[in-house]
Amino acid sequence: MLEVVISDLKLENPVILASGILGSKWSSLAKVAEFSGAIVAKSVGLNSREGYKNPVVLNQECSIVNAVGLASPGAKEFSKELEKLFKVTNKPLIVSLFAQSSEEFSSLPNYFPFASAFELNLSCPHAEKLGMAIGVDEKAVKDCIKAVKEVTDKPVFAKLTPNVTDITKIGIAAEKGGADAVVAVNTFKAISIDVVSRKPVLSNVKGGLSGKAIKPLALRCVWDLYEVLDIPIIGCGGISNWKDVVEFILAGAIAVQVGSAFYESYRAVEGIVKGLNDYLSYTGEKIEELVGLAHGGV
Amino acid sequence: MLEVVISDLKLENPVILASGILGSKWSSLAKVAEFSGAIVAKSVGLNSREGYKNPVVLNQECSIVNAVGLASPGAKEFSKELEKLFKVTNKPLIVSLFAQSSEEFSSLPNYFPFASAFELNLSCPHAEKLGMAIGVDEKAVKDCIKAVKEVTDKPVFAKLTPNVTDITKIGIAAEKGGADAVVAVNTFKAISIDVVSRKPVLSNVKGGLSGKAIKPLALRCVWDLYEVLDIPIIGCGGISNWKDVVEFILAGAIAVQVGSAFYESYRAVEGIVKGLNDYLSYTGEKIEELVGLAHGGV
Amino acid sequence: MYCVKVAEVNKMCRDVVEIVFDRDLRGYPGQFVMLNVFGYEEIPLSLSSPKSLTVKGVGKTTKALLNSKKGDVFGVRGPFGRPFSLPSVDEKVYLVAGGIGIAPLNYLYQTLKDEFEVIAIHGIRCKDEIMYDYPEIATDDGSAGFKGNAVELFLRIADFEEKMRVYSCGPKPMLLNLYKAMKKRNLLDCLEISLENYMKCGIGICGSCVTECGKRVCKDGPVFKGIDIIF
Amino acid sequence: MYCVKVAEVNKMCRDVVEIVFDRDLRGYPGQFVMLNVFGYEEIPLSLSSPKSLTVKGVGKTTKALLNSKKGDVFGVRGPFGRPFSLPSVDEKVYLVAGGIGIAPLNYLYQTLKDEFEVIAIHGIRCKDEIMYDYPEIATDDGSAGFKGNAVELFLRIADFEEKMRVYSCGPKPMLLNLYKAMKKRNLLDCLEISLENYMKCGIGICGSCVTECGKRVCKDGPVFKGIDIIF
Ligand SMILES: Cc1cc2nc3c(=O)[nH]c(=O)nc-3n(C[C@H](O)[C@H](O)[C@H](O)COP(=O)(O)OP(=O)(O)OC[C@H]3O[C@@H](n4cnc5c(N)ncnc54)[C@H](O)[C@@H]3O)c2cc1C
Ligand SMILES: Cc1cc2nc3c(=O)[nH]c(=O)nc-3n(C[C@H](O)[C@H](O)[C@H](O)COP(=O)(O)OP(=O)(O)OC[C@H]3O[C@@H](n4cnc5c(N)ncnc54)[C@H](O)[C@@H]3O)c2cc1C
Ligand SMILES: Cc1cc2nc3c(=O)[nH]c(=O)nc-3n(C[C@H](O)[C@H](O)[C@H](O)COP(=O)(O)O)c2cc1C
Ligand SMILES: Cc1cc2nc3c(=O)[nH]c(=O)nc-3n(C[C@H](O)[C@H](O)[C@H](O)COP(=O)(O)O)c2cc1C
Ligand code: FES
Ligand code: FES
Repeated sequence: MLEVVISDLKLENPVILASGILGSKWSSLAKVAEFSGAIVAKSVGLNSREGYKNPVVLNQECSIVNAVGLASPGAKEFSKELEKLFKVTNKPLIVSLFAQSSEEFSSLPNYFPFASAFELNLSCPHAEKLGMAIGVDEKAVKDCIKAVKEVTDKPVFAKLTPNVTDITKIGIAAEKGGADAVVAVNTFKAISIDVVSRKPVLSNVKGGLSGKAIKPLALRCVWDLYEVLDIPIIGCGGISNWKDVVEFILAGAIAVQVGSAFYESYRAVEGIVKGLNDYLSYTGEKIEELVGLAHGGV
Repeated sequence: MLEVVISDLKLENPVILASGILGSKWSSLAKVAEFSGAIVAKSVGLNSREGYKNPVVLNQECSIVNAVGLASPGAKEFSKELEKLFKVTNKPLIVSLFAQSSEEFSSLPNYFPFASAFELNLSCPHAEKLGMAIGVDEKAVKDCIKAVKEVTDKPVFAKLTPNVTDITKIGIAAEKGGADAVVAVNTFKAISIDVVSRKPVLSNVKGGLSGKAIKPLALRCVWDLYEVLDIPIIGCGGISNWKDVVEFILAGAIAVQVGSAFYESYRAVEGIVKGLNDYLSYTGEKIEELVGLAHGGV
Repeated sequence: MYCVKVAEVNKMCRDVVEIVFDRDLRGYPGQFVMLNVFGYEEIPLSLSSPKSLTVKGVGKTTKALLNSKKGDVFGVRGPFGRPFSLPSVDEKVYLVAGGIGIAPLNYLYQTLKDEFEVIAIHGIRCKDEIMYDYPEIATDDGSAGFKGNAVELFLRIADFEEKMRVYSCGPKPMLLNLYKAMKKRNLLDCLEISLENYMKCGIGICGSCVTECGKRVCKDGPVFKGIDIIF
Repeated sequence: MYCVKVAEVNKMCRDVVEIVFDRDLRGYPGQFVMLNVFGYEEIPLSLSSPKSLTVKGVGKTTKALLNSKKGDVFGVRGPFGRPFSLPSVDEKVYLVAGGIGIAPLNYLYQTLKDEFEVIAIHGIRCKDEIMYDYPEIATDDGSAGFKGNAVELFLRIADFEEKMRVYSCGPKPMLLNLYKAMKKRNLLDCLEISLENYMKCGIGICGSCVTECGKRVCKDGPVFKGIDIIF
């Protein structure tokens, strides 16, 4: 009932842990894997990156602004960490990659032979030359995906940024590059200023907005992408309960990723999956039957 | 202490009523004018427009999605309504205009001889061929402002959409077109889906997101514009208390507009102005001294 | 917006139904909801009890509602707006309803009837329009109860004194008459009126329901005190 | 984030200060705040009373805090995390602190001392590090109180029984010794330990504070029950 298939990945339920959320340690990934359909590890690049200094996260009413800065131990080290996870979970492990160029991207998959799929982070809004810098450029998006597709047989997902005039153009570029699915979306460019110190709160000045506040915005991205793409869409942004998931599915997503909701509880995913299960038991439907339904006959 | 000057408009305080909020009737505008520094009327075009049918507004936790659809009686009729207002208030009245082309824009100012300034709505996200359709195109933005500047001596403001890859490019286009200030920002493209009827909630399917949820996003737009523009910036988006105003001023705005906060209370502006007044009395500063302060020495 | 399910539909008269939901909408007498009738429009309707709406078919959406049945699902925003205030213990209460204006007053009646002396008056055109059985009826054609309108009946039976409370809802001309009658007797602060106006947002931002004196019916009303309105 | 102002700074010993704010931070004993020291970093610090933090200068930010003075303003997020649970009325309470681990335990002590029999132990290197005057002191060099560490002193004076409650915070090796001692006596469920770990978000999403057994110190802790941890 809750099973979904994305490319050749079989998920027992459509709720996936989003990248960067509790995703740097095998122990927390293992814990979240228990209930989620799949997990995405924290984005990793070729070399180690320090990330920004604290404060890197600001929680506000309904939203979170973060600029962690793609802190990462680098592909080699991180591969060791994730290998520990691989031994203890049977859930699909999606490895999220960041890089400055298509060449760098194509050097990464080899480090992660145990990955079930790769997600290209073309969308981090707060790391110079990385993420969004690529994700706003149709050609770069296409090239990066192509480059990764050439070096791996695993499914490759493109995680898109919403900070563009027309996300469908980027989605189409990803599809043309050979992406097996798009993930929509990463965070929205944001800033927060402290009125007492009169300075930006985050050490990096600007960050990305996530959490409930962005749900109607992320949902709009999924809606628009569904109207133009043939490849599956994985929704992400502000999901905190099963109804949110159903909204995303009706808008056209086949699965969803959950991030900021872990602020409320470690069992965020568990609760969502249970709610979905109850809902579909009640309606007697399979999740796949709901995909994109809201587009029909409006 | 609270006085600000934008182009040649003198405002007794920097808190302005945003367009479309209670802005279609002289009586409500008059009421809000009592405490605000200036008021912006609901956007008006040459001809009457029905707007979309209900539901056109959805209130959610922290945000509002709307697709009123630029409902308007047309320039001639609306001018009569606003003239009544002109007789009872001494606050600057800013007339917001929408149009499909620079020619149509230039035909509008003549209808409103009593206007203190014009605001061009280049940013409504939910009306086809209007608003955003123009506001995402640098050349169109420049042309429309130029056209209006040629037919009026009053200050002309450009209200920008945040739904672009790089808002600074649009801001610069507006400045080059001769805009006396930019208003940043209008609403963010959004959608909401009802899981029971499995349809989009709003009759127009898509709408624009406003309210608290968008504050960190709007603030980021103001921040970025301040780094590239010489003309003044009027901040808008999610402002609901005096601290929010100070955040926008520190980010680079000289004044702000308030919209969705009226959901809470008619006296939204009154409360904000009082708070600002207390704050500045306490620090002993003028509002103008705070503009852009957060950019320094980060 | 959330969804509610219809538990029961009661036909009150030819073109009026009472739609009872399977759960409490958590509103007070005088408050209204924005009811989203999927496929039609979203319209404002007053609560006629904690879990019901009473609707008269006047146009596309309301006529569609006349055919609603058990199990139907509607979208709801609200309840919104300012409710009726409660009378003081020693006040005598009058409800003056015109036509479908009985809807919010019925909820108020059910709330007050056990603790207050309540005189309810319902003005309608003819006896076919009788909806509830407790009010004193006034018909234009005299086919039931008093011959005349609701305000005329009210003037005949009311004891005008400072310890009275008059609540009203109905067509504008009726409200205007009542308003004048109370004003003449210097009793405007004993009067509360529920107004209607074309609505879009229902939450006080769009301006479509604003009155000539700049008040928002959806947010500052729909219930206004007599002293606060200028007709 | 909100801002708090320093009302008072008390020097506790050479490299430890107690920073008292002009208002209550509304947290429970065991909870921590993310303190943003403008110009430096944002760091986790336990509440050492409803309105104070007690900080030891160990690095850039904490050393800057040693120089804080009345009127200084800091940014605060929180309080966050799971607090100590309260003992039952008939339980005998032991606090075992090592070094700056006294911070959260001081708040707990102030909360419990009037209603419970509380034995507080503070292990430090030498008498120059004495911070508060109520605990039994254990010094490595014997320059004050008991010669030995906090756990040794605790083992000496504690009555091990099921109706005991042991709260602890301090360096990892000390916690480990205590844990083992309690485990040996089958009393792990009488033990609560406050852990520390490198933190970024403080709200349970970034994963930097996660322990080997997958628990988030910021959200699932910092206080853990003895039975819930695997050392
Ligand atoms: C606060 C409030 C409480 C109300 N309570 C009730 C009630 O309890 N029972 C009841 O039967 N009716 C009530 N109404 C009136 C009801 O909202 C209208 O009858 C309904 O909106 C008409 O919709 P329609 O599509 O059926 O008619 P339409 O075909 O749209 O128009 C028919 C008539 O209704 C008027 N109308 C249309 N849309 C609106 C609107 N959004 N708001 C107000 N009037 C409108 C039109 O001007 C026209 O005169 C209330 C109205 C308000 C403002
Ligand atoms: C839940 C919790 C409660 C704490 N309560 C207190 C307290 O009440 N009083 C007190 O003095 N200290 C407390 N600490 C420790 C305090 O946070 C660190 O001493 C401080 O972060 C060091 O910052 P620095 O810039 O001075 O040092 P740095 O120069 O950054 O480093 C000095 C040392 O501190 C460690 N450290 C650095 N950053 C952190 C961090 N974000 N979290 C944890 N350790 C870090 C480093 O690993 C290094 O060993 C607590 C820590 C946690 C996790
Ligand atoms: C603290 C934090 C760290 C994140 N790190 C990453 C990352 O490394 N890679 C990535 O693709 N997205 C990252 N994201 C974005 C999330 O994966 C997700 O796209 C976003 O938060 C929106 O979903 P949400 O509203 O459910 O949190 C991060 C988000 C947060 C809050
Ligand atoms: C119901 C509604 C109607 C609006 N109508 C207009 C309009 O006619 N013209 C315009 O430029 N902006 C319009 N806006 C946008 C607001 O002016 C403002 O830019 C936006 O709501 C963000 O500010 P806020 O978060 O304070 O509401 C409208 C917003 C709402 C909620
Ligand atoms: S209906 Fe929008 S202000 Fe009342
Ligand atoms: S500090 Fe981020 S999860 Fe604990």
